[in-house]
This record gives sequence, C-alpha cells and structure tokens, in this order.
Amino acid sequence: MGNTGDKEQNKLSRRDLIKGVIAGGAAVSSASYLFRASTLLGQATRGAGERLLTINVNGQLRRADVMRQETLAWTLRHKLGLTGTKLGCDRAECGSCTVLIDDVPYYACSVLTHTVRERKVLTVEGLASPEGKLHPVQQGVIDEQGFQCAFCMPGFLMASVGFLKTNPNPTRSELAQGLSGNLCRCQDYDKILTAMMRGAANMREASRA
Amino acid sequence: MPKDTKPAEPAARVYGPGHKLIGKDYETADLYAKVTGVAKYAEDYHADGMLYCKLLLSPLPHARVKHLDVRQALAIPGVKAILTADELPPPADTLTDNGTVIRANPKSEKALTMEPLYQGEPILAVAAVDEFTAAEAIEKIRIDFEPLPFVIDPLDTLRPGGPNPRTDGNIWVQTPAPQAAAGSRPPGPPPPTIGVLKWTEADFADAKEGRLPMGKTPDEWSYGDLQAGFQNAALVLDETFVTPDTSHQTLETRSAMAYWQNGKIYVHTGTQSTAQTVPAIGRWLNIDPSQVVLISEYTGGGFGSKITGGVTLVIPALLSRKANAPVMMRISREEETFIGRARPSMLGRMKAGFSKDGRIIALDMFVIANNGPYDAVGDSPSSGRIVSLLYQPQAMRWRGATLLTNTPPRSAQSSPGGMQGIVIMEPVIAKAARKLGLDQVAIRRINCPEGKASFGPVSQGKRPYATSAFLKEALDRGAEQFKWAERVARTPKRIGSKVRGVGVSLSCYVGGTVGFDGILIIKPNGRVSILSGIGNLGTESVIDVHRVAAEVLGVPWEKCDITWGDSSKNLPFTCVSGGSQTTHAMTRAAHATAMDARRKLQELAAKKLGGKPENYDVANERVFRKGGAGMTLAQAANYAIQLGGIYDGHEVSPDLNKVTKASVAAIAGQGLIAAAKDKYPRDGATFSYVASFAEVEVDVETGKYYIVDFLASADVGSVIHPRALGGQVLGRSILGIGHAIGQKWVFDPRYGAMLSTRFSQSKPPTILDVPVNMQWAALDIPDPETPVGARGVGEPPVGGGCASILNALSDALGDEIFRRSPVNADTILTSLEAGRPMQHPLMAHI
Amino acid sequence: MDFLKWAISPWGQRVPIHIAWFLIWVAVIAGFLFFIVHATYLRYFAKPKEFQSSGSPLIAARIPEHVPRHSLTARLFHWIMAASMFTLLFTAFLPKVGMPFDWVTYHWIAGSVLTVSILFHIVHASFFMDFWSIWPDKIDLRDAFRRTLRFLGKPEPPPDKFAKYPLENKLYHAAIMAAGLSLVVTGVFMMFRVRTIFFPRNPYLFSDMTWGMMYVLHGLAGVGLIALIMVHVYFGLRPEKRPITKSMIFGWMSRDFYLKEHDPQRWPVESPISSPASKGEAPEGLRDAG
Amino acid sequence: MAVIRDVMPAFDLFQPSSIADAQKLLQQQGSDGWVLAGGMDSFDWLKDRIKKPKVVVDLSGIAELKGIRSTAEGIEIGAMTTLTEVVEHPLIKEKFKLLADAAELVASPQIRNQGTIGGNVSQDARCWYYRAGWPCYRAGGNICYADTPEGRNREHAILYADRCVAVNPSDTAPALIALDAKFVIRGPKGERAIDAEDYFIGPDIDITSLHVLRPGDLLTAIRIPSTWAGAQFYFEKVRDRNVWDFPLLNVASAMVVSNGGIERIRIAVNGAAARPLRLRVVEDAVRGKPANAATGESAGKLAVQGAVPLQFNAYKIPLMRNLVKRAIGGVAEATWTS
Repeated sequence: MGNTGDKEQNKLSRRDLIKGVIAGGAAVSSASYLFRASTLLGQATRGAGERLLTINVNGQLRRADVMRQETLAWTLRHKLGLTGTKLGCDRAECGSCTVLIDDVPYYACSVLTHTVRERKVLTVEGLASPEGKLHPVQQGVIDEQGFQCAFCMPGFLMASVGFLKTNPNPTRSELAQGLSGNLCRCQDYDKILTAMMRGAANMREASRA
Repeated sequence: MPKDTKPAEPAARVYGPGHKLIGKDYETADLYAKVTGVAKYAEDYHADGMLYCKLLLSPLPHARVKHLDVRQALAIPGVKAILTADELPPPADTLTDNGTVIRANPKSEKALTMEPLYQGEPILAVAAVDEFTAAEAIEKIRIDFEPLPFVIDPLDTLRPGGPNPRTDGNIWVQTPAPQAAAGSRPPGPPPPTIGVLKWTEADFADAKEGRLPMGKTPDEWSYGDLQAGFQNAALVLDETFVTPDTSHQTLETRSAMAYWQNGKIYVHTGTQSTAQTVPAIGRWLNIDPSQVVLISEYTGGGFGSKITGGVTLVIPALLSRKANAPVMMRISREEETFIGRARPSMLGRMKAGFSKDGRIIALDMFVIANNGPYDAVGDSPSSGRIVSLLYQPQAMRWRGATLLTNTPPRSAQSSPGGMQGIVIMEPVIAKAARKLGLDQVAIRRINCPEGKASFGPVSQGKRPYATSAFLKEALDRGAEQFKWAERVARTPKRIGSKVRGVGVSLSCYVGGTVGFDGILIIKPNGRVSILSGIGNLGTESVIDVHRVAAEVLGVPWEKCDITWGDSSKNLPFTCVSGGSQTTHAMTRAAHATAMDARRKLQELAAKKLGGKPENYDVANERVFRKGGAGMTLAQAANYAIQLGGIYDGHEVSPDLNKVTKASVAAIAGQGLIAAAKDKYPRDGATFSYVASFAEVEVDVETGKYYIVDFLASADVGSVIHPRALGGQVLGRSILGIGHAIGQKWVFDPRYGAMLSTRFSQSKPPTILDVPVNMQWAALDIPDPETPVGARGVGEPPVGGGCASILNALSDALGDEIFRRSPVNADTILTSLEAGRPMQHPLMAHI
Repeated sequence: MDFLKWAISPWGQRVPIHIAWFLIWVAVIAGFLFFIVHATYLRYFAKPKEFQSSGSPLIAARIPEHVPRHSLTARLFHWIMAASMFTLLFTAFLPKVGMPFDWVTYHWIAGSVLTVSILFHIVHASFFMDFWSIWPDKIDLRDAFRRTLRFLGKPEPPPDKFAKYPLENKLYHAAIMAAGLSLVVTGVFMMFRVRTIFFPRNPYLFSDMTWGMMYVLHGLAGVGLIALIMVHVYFGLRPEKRPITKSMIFGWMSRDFYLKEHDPQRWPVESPISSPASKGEAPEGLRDAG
Repeated sequence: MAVIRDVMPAFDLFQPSSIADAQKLLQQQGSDGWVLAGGMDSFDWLKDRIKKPKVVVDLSGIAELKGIRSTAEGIEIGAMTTLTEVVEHPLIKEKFKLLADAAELVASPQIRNQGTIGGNVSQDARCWYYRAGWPCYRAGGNICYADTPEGRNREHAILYADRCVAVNPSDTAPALIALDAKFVIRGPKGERAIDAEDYFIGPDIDITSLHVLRPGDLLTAIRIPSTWAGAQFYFEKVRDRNVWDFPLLNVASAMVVSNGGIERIRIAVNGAAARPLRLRVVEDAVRGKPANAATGESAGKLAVQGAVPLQFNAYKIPLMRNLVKRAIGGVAEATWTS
C-alpha cells in the first residue's frame, strides 16, 4: 500500500477496517460484563445509564458502544476506525492525539468520550474537503515537505488549525507558542514551523479568494 | 525569553547544478497519506477477531522469578492465552552470505525472561479480548521474586567487591575464533561470554577529586608518541565529562500486530529496514525468513532503536499462534521507556596536550559506557575513532570499557559513540582556546580533518582514512553565515543578570556503506516501478535515493512509482537505515540499477534497431540513436519481455544477494527488469561532517538559559533533497541539543528503579526549547568516492548540536560550572553560588 | 475485613504499612464495654471480698498510720509516663480520627520522654526497688485459681490478702509493659525515619517488610494502649480503688486500707520507729517501700 | 499480585448538571467517589491504576461552576473555568494580570484548554516517587523515598518539609494568594469561603492531601477582591523546559507603591514547600521601604531563612532568594542589538 498511485486503495482499506472494527466492538461489549455494571441504577443523574453514544465526528453522526472509562482517542481509533489520531504517550505529554472539540484543541487521550456527546469533534481525517481538497494547513505541509516520520503530524495539524482560528496571522514565535503542546521526536521543529507558517499563509490566501 | 527578531529563511538555495531531480525539492510519495491521516503505522491495523496483549514487567532491577501462578488470570472470561519465557523458541544461528555461521548467543536478550536484568523487563504476556481484560488478568497473577544483586552505576560494579549486574559478571568477553580445520570454511566466532572486570582501591583513589578513575580496560589502541606529545605540549588539560543516558523516545512505540496465515507469520511493526527485519524475525522465531511477511509502510521514528524492529515483536507472533487469532501488542509510553532502547551514558576523561597555536599533539582518551544488561553497544570504540578523525591528534591513545548494568538495554542512537566522544572532547578544546588565547573557530580550524584524513589505529599496516572531508569549508561558511566574528566581538557580554555566550563545535559521523542492491522495472506502460527495501522512518531516504535512478534514466519523476514497506512485494537487499548509511549506500545501488537499466535499454535498442549499444542514448523516456531512430521505454519493456533472459529478470547477475535474486525471480516477466549490486570502488571510509554554532543567553539569577541562535553547516556531499536534508541537519542537531539542555534518566539507587518514565521527567526538547529560526547550510561538494557524490546526514549533526550549546554556556559562564550534561538551572545556580563546579560529575542519574 | 493496611512495595511485594485505623475505635469500644461489664458486675453480682485472715494485731500495731507505698521518684515516674503517654496517644490518634494538626514533633518528643523515663524505671526498679513485687508469684496464681473456683461456687478456701500489688495490678503492669516496650522499641527505630535531634535519618535501616511489621506492631501496641489506659483510668476513678489512686499522688495509703487488702507478711511494712534506718537522704516514709 | 499500568480501570461515570446533584453523589460515594474536573491530574492516577474509584463524578456539565463574573467586591471565577478562559478574559487581563500571567505559563496550550482553575489549585503533588505508586507517606505509607540519603530530590522542598518533601506544583496558587483570593467551598455543612492561603496545607497537618477539601467537599469558585486590582504585579516561573513543565519554583507578588515606598504588598512562592508559601515576614519587612534592588536583596535573604536543602535541591535556595528579590526590586531588561 505504500505505492504512489494508491490513494484509492487506502480508502478501500479503510472501509474494510471499519467493518473489522464493528466486529471488534462487539467483542468489547461482550467482555464488558466483567466490569461493574452500574451499581447505582435508578440514579436520576445524566450519564449513568446508556453506553451507546452518538458522537458528531468530522461532521457525521457516528454511533458507538463506549465504555465509561474510554477516552476519545480510543473511541476514534478503535471504535470508529479513525486511526489518524495517534497515541504517542496517552498521558497528555506528546500531543499526537490532538483533535478539535468545538474548534478548540484537546488531547483526545485525556478526554472521556462520554463527555463529548453534544460537541463537535474534528480529526485529521476531517480536515480535507469531502472531495479530497486538502485543508490549507495540510497543503502547507505538502508545500514545505514538513515533518519527518509524521507520527506527530495529525496532532500538529489539529493544534495548528485550532490556533489559527484564534490568530490567523501569527508571527513565527506566536505560532510556536500555539504548537508548543505538541512534541516531535524527529525534532523537525524548524521545518514544521515553516510548513505551518506556510499553512497559515495558505489559509489567509484562501479566505481572501 | 529573548525576543526573536531575526528575519526568516535565507534566500532559496540552489543545489545539484546540472541536475533535474538531484538537489531539487519535490513532494515525496508518502506525504499525502501522512498529511491526511490515512498513513498506517503498526498500531493502526485491525483484524477481525484481533486480541490485545499486555505485558507483566519486572518491578525489580535484577531478580529471579521464584513462584508464578497464573490460574486466577486464566480463569477470567476473555483471557485467551498467556505466554511465558519457556515458550520462546531458542534463537537461531545466523548464516551470513559468505556461509559463515554466527552462533546465537544464549545470553542475549529475549522477548521474555524469568531472570529479569532490569526494572521493566517483560516477564510474561497475556492475550485477551481487550486490554481491560488483559490488565485485570495481569493484576490477578501471583508472582514472587528472589531479589539478586544489582548495579545501576557502572562505577559501582568496577569497585573491588562491587555487585555484578549479571550472576556471571559485568562485561562481555570475546574469545577468539577457533582455527579453521584444513579445507573447511572458517567457523564464525563463538558468541561472546560474560566476564568480570574489577578495579583496585588505588584505581579509585583518583575518583575522589571528581575525576574519572582509570583502571584497566579490555580495549585499547594507540598511535604516535603520546609521551613526547605531552612533553612538548604548551598546555596539558585533564578533564572529566559525563554524558547522559537518553531514551530514543520515538513517538511511535514499538507496538506490533501479528497473525499467521497459510503457514506464514504476518507482522506489522515499525522498523528501520523493511528488507533486513525479515531475517531478524526469522531468527527470533527460529523459522525460515521465507515464512515471514513484514508490513511496515510507516514507522514513527527510529533513531537507532528500531534497526530491525524490536525483539518483543515475537510476543504477539507467538501469542497469535497460541490463541489462534491475530494479536495486537500496543506498547505504552512507559513500557517503551523500559524496552525501547537508549543511548548509553559515557563517562569520559581526556588528557590533551596542545601546542601554542592550539594543535592537539597528544590525546589520551579514556571512556566507560553504561551498556545495560544485554548485547554490547559499540559506542565506546566508536567514540575513539570519531574523536581521532574529527580532531586529528598527532598522537593518541584510546582506552575503553563497556560495562553491564541493570538498566534498560541500550542500542545505537543517532551518532552512537560519536556524539559522546565529541561532547567529552569539545569542552576541553573550548577551555584550551581560552587558556591559549585563541579564537574558538581558529583552534578548531587548525585541528580539522581535511581530504583523505586518517583516523583510528594502524590496521593491516596503515591507518584507515576517510573518502573526503571538507569540514574546513563548512566551518568557514558557517562562521560567515553565523557572523561569528561579529558575535564574539560584541560587548557587553552581560546586561543586568543576563549573559550571552557563543559556542562552536565540530562534528562528524560515518556517512555511508557500500554493496547493496536495487531493483527497478520498466513496465510495458512506460512507467518505472522502483522497489525499495528501505524503512520509511521519516528521513525520506526511502524515496529520495531513487531520484538518482530517475535522473540517470532521464525519466520524469511523475512516471516513477515507488513500492516500499511490505516484504511480500519483492524488495531488494537493502542496508538498514542506521549509521547514516542509506543515502550513500542506496544512491549507489540506485545508480548501479539505473545504469543496468540503461545498459539493457541500449542493448535492446541495438538488437531491435541495429547498431552498437553505446551509440544509443537514454533520455526523455526513450532510448534512441543520436539524431536517429529509437524506441520508447514502453516499447523497450515489451521487447524485454519478448526477449526474456536477462532483460525481463529470468536471468540475474550472480553478484546479487539471495534476497534480491528471490525478489527478481518473483517479478520476472513484468517488464524490463534492472537489478544490480553496488560494486563501485571506494577509496576510504565514508564520513559526513558538520560545524555547529550556537548562541545562548543565561540568566545568572535563575540559572535558566535560552538558545538564541543556532546554525549547522554541513559537509554531506551532494545534496539530494534539500528540504529533507535541512530537516535532518536541524532535527538531528536538536536531538543533540536535547542532551545539553535536559534529556536524562533518573534512577532511584536503592531500588534500581527508573523515576523518569514520563516525558515531563525525561524532558525531550519542545518547540520552545529551540530558536524559532534555526539555520542550516550544506556545501553541496560531491564526495569523490561515490558516483552521485552524496553522503549520509542523520548522525553527523548530533554531537555538534550538543557540544555547541555546552561551549556557548562555558563561554558565558566560564569553565568551572558544569562537568556533565544536561546542564540545567540547578547545576548553573549551585555552581555560580559556590564559585566552583558543585555537581559531582560521576554521580549517575540525578 | 483487613486488620492491616497493605501496600505494594517498589519491588512489587505486598507489605503491611500500618494497622487499619478502625482498630482505634475497636479499642475505644472495648474499653467502654469493659467499664460497663465491670461496673455492672460489681454493682449487681459481685460478692464482698473475702480474704484469709492474715497477720496479728501485733503486726497491725507496728503498721504506721500512713503506709508508704510509692516513693516520690516512683510517683514522678508514673506521672511523667502518664503525661507522655496521653500526649502520645492524642498526637497519634486524633489526626487519624479527623482532627488533623501538626503532631509529629510532639509525638517524638513525648516518645523520647517516655523512653527515657521507662529506661530510668527499669534501672530504678531493678536495682532500687523490690523488683519482684510487681510480678505474680505462686500465691497469686494459687489465689487466682481459688477465686475463680469460689466464683463458680466451689468450696475453696478464701485467697490470701494481696502483697504490695494485687494480681490485677500485676497483670496490668505486665500488659502495659509489653505494649509500652513494643512502642518504645519500635518508636525509637521509627525515629530514624523523621528528623529528630538524636541520629541521622536513615529510612533504609531495615527492609520494606521489617519496617512494615514494625509500624504494625507500633500501631497494635498503640491501640492496645488506648484500651489499657481507659481501663486504668476507670479503676483509678472507681471509689473502692481511690486509696490506691491517692497513694499514687501522695505516696501513702491508710493503715486501714492496708490491713484490709494487703497481707503484711507478703508486703511487710514496718513502723518507721522500729525499722532499721537506711542510708539515703529521703525522708523515711517516702523511702522506697520494701 | 502483579502491577500493570496504562489501562484505565472500569468505573461508573456520573455527569451531574448541578452542584447540588454533584454533592449528593459525592456524599453518597464517600471515599469511593472521584471528582473529575479537567482531568489532567486525575487521568494519570486512573490510567496507572493506582487509584481505582468506583464512581467518577464529572463536573464538566455543571454550568454554575463555569465562567468569570464581575461582582460588587471584585470578580468570581467558577472553579471549572478553564485556564485558557482565565488567560484570555479581559477583566482578568485588565485588573488581575498576575493571574493571567501565571495561568498562561501552566503546562501546554491543550492542557490550558482543558485544565481548570479549580483543578490547577487542587492538583496533587508531582513527586515522582509518589506518582510511581510507591507507598510513601503521601500515599498513606510510612516512608518518604525522596528524603533518603540517595533519594532523587532535585524538585523537592526546601521549606516546611515534615517527613514528606513533595512540593505543590500549582502556578496559579501563589498568584491567587498574592491577590488575596477567597476559595469558596461547598461541603456537607454548607458553603464557606476561606482565604487562599488557608486552602493549602502542609504534611505536618495532613500528609496525604495538599488542600483542605474532604470527601464531599467541592471547590466551587474563587473570588478575587478588588483590593489589588491594577497593582504592580510580578510573576516568574522557572522550569526546565520552556513549556509543558512544572515549576522548579515560581513567585507571585502584588505591590502598591506610593511616594517611592511600598505601601502594600502580598507575595507568595510555590515549588518550595508542600503548600504555596505566603511570605509574611518579607511583606512586613519591606512595607514602607522603597521598591528597589536593595530592598529586594534583603527581602530575598529574608525569604530563604530557615531553608533546609536536601541532597540535590540546594539550588532552590538562591533561586528563591533571587526570585523574591526580583519580585520586589524588579529585573533589568536585557536586549542586545544583534
């Protein structure tokens, strides 16, 4: 699948993957009897009951069976097949799992899925237009060959897109501040910053057009 | 924090004059998938019925499992299998290409163990329907340990009567290979065994002054007259310096997913070499490599820690067989800290004699590397060779030992040994320059290697030498671009509590190997399909090197398709992407392959259209006679299939590696197939060089400092892909900078337990720890000993990144502040307060 | 129910770290239950004490009006010990039952005072007092047996009168000694874990398991002490024991009480007039008895 | 029983929408309940399986705990207000910039987007022994591993250590003390407001908690009086990395200077002890004196009196001295022209 002309194939494999995930989800739910079912049934408080959630991800309403202790990163990756969101540390220490919730960057590893029920989640998969046109910040990466191994890239992209919503015309220093919650271990910070600055310029250009 | 008002990037650089592709920026084939999030790393795969596995790690640094009871764990519904060390297959011997058997070492690391040799070593693994169940199961396992003596600090095991990290000793001993029986092939060397190295109390007496004690070492070499050198020296310095242990901390951990299908094991994991991880997996599982399929399209960083994946990947493979289902082993960040490899800390002592003008006339180098419990890393010997090349001492002795300890296993990390050697040496040179009243650039210029510079001891009658070195040019160019002279002359150095300092460092490392293969297919549709066995770990060499083939063939890049990342896709024998070999080794292989294609095209054209092959030229997707008839590549491909034999891969050159031969056999008939081994001559060993410059601003009231500016000026031969190169030059510089500004391991000595298991504790640099505008430059002078002129770049900037910061700090604060790295507020402030270095350099893991 | 609090040591070993704090309440409740049971027994069921007659009026005549019982030194020791023990108990357990305050310094200082006073007491009692007077002797055991049988209605001769200390006192002393010594010994070692003026800290003096057992022993002895002291105070306040309580304050008991409860042969007290003068500066009546 | 980390254990999750509901739940659950604010501290405990509450009560759905309101006395910040909101709020920027400065230096942007002011002041100690799940005093055990002859205690306390040598890691806490904030606590017995400095306790009082909250208590709001609005503020945090790091030490001060003399001042440091320290001795000593380097110098020396270094944290003494000095005497801006 590491072929140049292979974008179509990637899409196909994602569909396959989602099929697999639904089966996997069933396995998870069947195993859940191991854990304490709600011992406080009858509580009037919201959230004590249902596990089947509808979440708004990338503009789509997605249903998933979500354990109470499940993080958004886990749900996205293992229940919804959105593996673009990476887990680098699972401890809010690397930023690879950054997603936008109501346009604000969060570490998806440190958000319980049950708490985003009525909010809009945007992941790296939702950045490009449905027709496949890249988001200007994504285009900035292409333009500048930003990033090396790119495991951190989805997180950086989301942090950047989130930050640029509040400051569309940042200096390099300001943007670096905005991206300072994301770690790159290839330490390609200089090129990343260049790519993200380019992305910001692309965005301004796009909004002018 | 200093405000950065410097303008952005310098004017666009032009590289690769006369080339269409080489030296030009382009969009790599993997970038779209990466940027859209569809690029799949090992952990992103999912298979129907997939189980998850979790590891039970040793809480002790050295112990024996006394009692193990897994019944309660197995009784939990959803727990499918438990794998323990006794179920691991014995590791297989290796048969090298020339038929030598390298025997597997029974004392080497295995995926699981009942005698853990470091805290965090995996003992067993549980596969269950999900991670929650697996975790519950592990908590139900009863396990008792018998604690055994342990060692965290290598000096402790050297003390008379000190504890040994392994029951049989503290050091690897290589016994010589037995003589070959007459007429038979030479047997491989026996596996190294473990011996004991202890020093005397007298050896340690010296340590009381904060200097590294120097007892006997197993390894030693020298050249020149050391004694005479010291006698003639105008200045002799004797300095101790200690570098930190640092985890590789690839952002992607060594997660792996595996399943069996039709008798083959399919493994998804990150690796630094698609081609060479296959035989490694075969060895670990004791099966034939032909039964192994490795899928590794994207690897989230390697830096030396995933050279052929990680041995732990056998866990999901074996659990998968046991439970008869695919198994995903997600490695957590904490687990990665334990099993994910690290650079060994090095304790070094340098006695250096300088002439009045700063030339190093004698150098006595002594190093101890903290190896962890398993296979020896080569950092210690490598440090000696790199220092001898980089500073060209007229006489030199190197002594070194690699001590075993009960700390996580080490492996090569970008510039293994080179980084430590440079970081131990550079402060000595900086101090000498101050003592001798010399400029820091000037003293480095006078010691700089040039041309076919020699290094290391005499071997087979003469000292080995480099293919080329243009470090002087890189230093000069860097000094100019960094405005070195201006910065040095600037006054005042101190305003209020802020002091500025500038530092420069030389740096180099191995820049390439030779002798690997390439395969490309000119398809009947006229497209060129290139097969790449290189790991895709982010440097882009997986794709970049093939620009050379397209350039040679005159094929537009858009017509080339690169296949990588799946060992079932008939990849050639390729180097591992470690030690900065890939760009050099694989541009040579790509060049050889393209030349093979070119020759075949010429022959095909001559056969079809008449004339001599050499009358034909290849360009613009055609092979043609000058000003006359020709055929398109598509036509040539069809003709190749028609002719068969050597043209479509049914016959291959005997030079090729067996892996390549097997791949060619599998694709024979698909078009014009070119497959060649790099047999280009090379006179010398390949190295790349960097001159690094840094300016820091220190607040002497808080001990806090900022890096104001940084520049790395590189001599890496011809530039292939400027943006990727820039990313590597600065990226690896920052890796080195991390060693100066904060990365470390901290252990509790009482329990031998690592305390710095989180990023907030081990402190990898963030984007705000480096200047927002870093600069790099590359000379783009071709190396004369390789057809494309390109050398590797990954490792060379690392040592300079670290040492330039340290030198800038000592320029700002004086020589008597620190004797170890990283250097932080605590070191600076306590030393400034006391007026002398307060941190004991030899105390490990603070 | 776990009577101990367990933890996982850094090496994954299950080690006890201290007692479960609910045992504090167990001890307090046990103490109160004892009051109730004992008071009820005395009020409704107990028969008057009966002793074998002992001594002759001749002896009685030689008994001083104020029978010296506790020397000033002994009393000082008792009250210092009492003060330090109360301090120790309150500083130990109040924070555990929801009244947090800065207790450690008071606790180790009180503990040091207690340790020193107990050391003094051991030396003093061994060499300057009748060491054996506090230990049950054969007669005590025989009488305990007799009393039990008589209580059960068996025809047994009545027990002798007491020596200096009734058996209950002796047993109490033994119990408090066991608890106190456990506390003192473990407490002294525990001082290695905090900053005191005595020795350099060394929290790694023992293994995790040994330290754990030490904390458990300290805790068990501590809660044991709660019950013991409650019982002690209870007896000290009981009307029929007041003469004994008073003797701990003033140093003497009345001749009547002496003759009623104590056997002059087992606890010979001679009139100061007829007794041989002993060396020492202390007034005769306050000389260490026996 | 073997130990495993990095898998969150199962719990029941409750998301009350009012303080009253939350309190009812927490009182029902007692020590089985766990309060989840932003979660940036909680998830570490849960993922490490060191804490295994039966019930987690997520406060993020309680609107009355969020937001910044102007009141007659000053402002009131709901405990669940995120640090980003604190940093960006115009009223805070204008009047209490000290708090905005402190909040802006907390961790990373994403953490500030999620972490709350209530969580930041109530977070637990970051001592790596304690966080590793070792049974130390703070975890209910009977030893401090950091304060042992070879314990690694570079980040630990220099003042008021009592067996435990952990420090309070909050950046906003000293700022709130300097601003004379009041912490509003809703407990089983009703609501009470206490002085910011009384919210924090040292190991001498309670070795297992950094603050006064008990099961069933909720920190609902922080009130900042107008007393110090627009005063001369100073906040400085020294940390190893330039972002995403806890303070080695920080200092916060609010000062009113008139006629060249310090008329009023409040100053606090954190990272030096298990609770943020209000430096009353320094305040008393400098009142009436000119706010200059000399006063700063003597204030710094006064501040560190009685400090006891451990093996690896002696640097904190000059660091604290210098930070206090700067807070009072100011710091010279250094700019080089090239």
